[in-house]
Amino acid sequence: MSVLYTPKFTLPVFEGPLDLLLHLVKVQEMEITDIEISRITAQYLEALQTMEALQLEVAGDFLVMAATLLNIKLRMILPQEASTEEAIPEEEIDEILSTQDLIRKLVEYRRFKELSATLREFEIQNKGVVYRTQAVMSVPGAKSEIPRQDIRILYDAFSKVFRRIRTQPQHTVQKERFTTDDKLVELRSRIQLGHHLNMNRLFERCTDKEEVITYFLAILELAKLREITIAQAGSYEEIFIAPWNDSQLFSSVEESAPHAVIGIDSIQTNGESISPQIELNSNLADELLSPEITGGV
Amino acid sequence: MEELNPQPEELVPGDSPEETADGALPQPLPEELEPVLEALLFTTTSPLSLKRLSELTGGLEEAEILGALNGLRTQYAHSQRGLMLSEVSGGYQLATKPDYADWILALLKHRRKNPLSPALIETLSIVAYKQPIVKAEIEAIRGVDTGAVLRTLMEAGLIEVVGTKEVPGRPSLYGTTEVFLKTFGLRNLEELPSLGQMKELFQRELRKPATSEEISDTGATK
Amino acid sequence: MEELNPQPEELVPGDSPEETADGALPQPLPEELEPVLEALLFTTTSPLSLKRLSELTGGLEEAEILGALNGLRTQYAHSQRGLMLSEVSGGYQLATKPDYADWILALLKHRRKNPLSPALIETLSIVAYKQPIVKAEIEAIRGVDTGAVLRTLMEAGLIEVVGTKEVPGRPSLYGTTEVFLKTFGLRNLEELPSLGQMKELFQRELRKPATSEEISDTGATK
Repeated sequence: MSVLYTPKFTLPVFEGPLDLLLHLVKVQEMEITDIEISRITAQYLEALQTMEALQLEVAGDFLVMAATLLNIKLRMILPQEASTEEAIPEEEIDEILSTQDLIRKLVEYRRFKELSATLREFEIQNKGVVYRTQAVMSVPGAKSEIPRQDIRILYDAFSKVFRRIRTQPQHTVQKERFTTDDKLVELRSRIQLGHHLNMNRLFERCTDKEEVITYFLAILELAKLREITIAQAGSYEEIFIAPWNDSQLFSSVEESAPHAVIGIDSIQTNGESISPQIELNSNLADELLSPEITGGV
Repeated sequence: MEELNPQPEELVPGDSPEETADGALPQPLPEELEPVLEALLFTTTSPLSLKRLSELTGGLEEAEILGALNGLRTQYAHSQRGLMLSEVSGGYQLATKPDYADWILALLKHRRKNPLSPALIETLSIVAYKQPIVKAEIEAIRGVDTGAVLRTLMEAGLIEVVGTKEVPGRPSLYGTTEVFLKTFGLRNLEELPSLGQMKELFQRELRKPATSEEISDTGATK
Repeated sequence: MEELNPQPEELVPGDSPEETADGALPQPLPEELEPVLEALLFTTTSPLSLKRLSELTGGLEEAEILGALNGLRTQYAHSQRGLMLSEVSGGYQLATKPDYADWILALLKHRRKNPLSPALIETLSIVAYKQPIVKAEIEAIRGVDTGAVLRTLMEAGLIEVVGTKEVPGRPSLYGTTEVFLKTFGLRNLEELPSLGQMKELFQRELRKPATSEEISDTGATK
């Protein structure tokens, strides 16, 4: 006879062996403080069999409890002297529950089941109670809930992203994506349309360092071919690319600050020596020319 | 989900002693006090204590604030209001009335709609009652492995690591959070049924043996 | 923060008595409509359109909802109220009255000093420098799923959808907003520190041993 009433869908789900034991105690109408170990053990084992028969997975914890119950039962049956503690190895004493330990555990566990039930009531009562978890952005008079931020935070973040892009190994695989020739054709057409290109903007739109370098090589190539001129008003100013001898660019740049004129004739690209006149601030050259590119200097 | 204002524990009301109002914050006029408090309790994402509300109103007397809060409570009691003044987690905050759960939960797609599972609520009650507590102690009480359950409770923000126990292995100590108090509508942990109340519950159970079966049914059926 | 994340595997399937089947949301009674709307407009993190409010009230007529919204507006007009019905970008939401901005700002000032987490800042910087940009591109750069972060940035008003990319799937293009500029004290996007200004960073890097390695890596790929 099963203590668990099939069919399956009414089978209580036990949270653990203690839960099952509590259930059995109640079903058997025992007092928790006066458990009949042999009866409860039999019921417990039967319950496990039922669970197995229903193909419910019986967790190890349930089996441990079964062993514990059998152990307690055994010690109760055995003559008193045989169950004295000398018979049990020291390290196992903690593991073996006495009837009293078991009762204590059951009482404690039942206490928390009761507290759970109270919490459950509270939970249901409060299920529709919602707190705002985000301040409204549209608080009139308080335009932004986010305090003023230092732009350097953003700049540092993007620098890190930029460095990470540069060092991502995938780019060695994708080295064919950008070619100097393509960039050269692109830049030439844009310059020929009479545009002044902002080099910084150009680089910012690049998806990675490789593209920056490709653009840079194309710019050097165009400079060498005397198709473009590059100018910057001073440190930290924008760098512009314009058609060769674009007077407008030069005058505007020269008005604001004298620019350095440096020759970069010793730079090697594509194995050729080039000696274009490039209008560059010397700091800028340091900035743009990585050791690899300036390797020959 | 990434949040703008994570870690409610950093926003525990009255917990920012170094941050007194810079400059003199004007005191609201008496007739302004209720609306100002309503606006503050609407905006905050974490309950505001009386002390904090006093700071935020240019140092008004707490008694005066309490009076205005009662005024607000009365306004909200009106049936045409969908909000209420909630006294929770050591402070005050506006919240929706429980009556409109159906519609609110339809809006909050990501919010958990079903009650916590028996395993979750059982573990939560142990943590609530015994905090700070380590995993092994919880498992000793429950008699089963509790790792996954603890992780779920952490993810739900209901419990958090509050320290480490100074024993070999330095296991984490768990405690309940502000979200826990809000979920169960508790002003503080003292509002949990005390041991005394628990005894009453036991006695009720002894008189009415069906009770605890009903309870396990709640968790188990459907 | 999300109060409770869904944890389906841990949860008992719907045993809440009032819960109706998905899609069959009950219509509030006429006298319930105002409080229900108030609770919804309180809870939402972004404005709710009339259409959405109709869906959320079991398909009530928009005219009926408009009537109730006017009722709410009248309630809020009362001087004892600190809230108002805000109509923004085609939807409704509760907001605090502008009259109480002083106190609200005092409250917000005391929030965490930097509510922008590293993930938010990083994503924001990518959007700022690479805009217009689609989610997939951001994720390619960051190497992680960025949906939640983008949503949070949108909710914070720092970014917005500025168009769609004409590729299969027509993904949204994101860009920064006025709020973004204000938050970072920029007059316009031209004021973002440019690559030219990254020079300092590069030079700082040159002094560190790890850097030359990074650079030669880069050189090798050319």
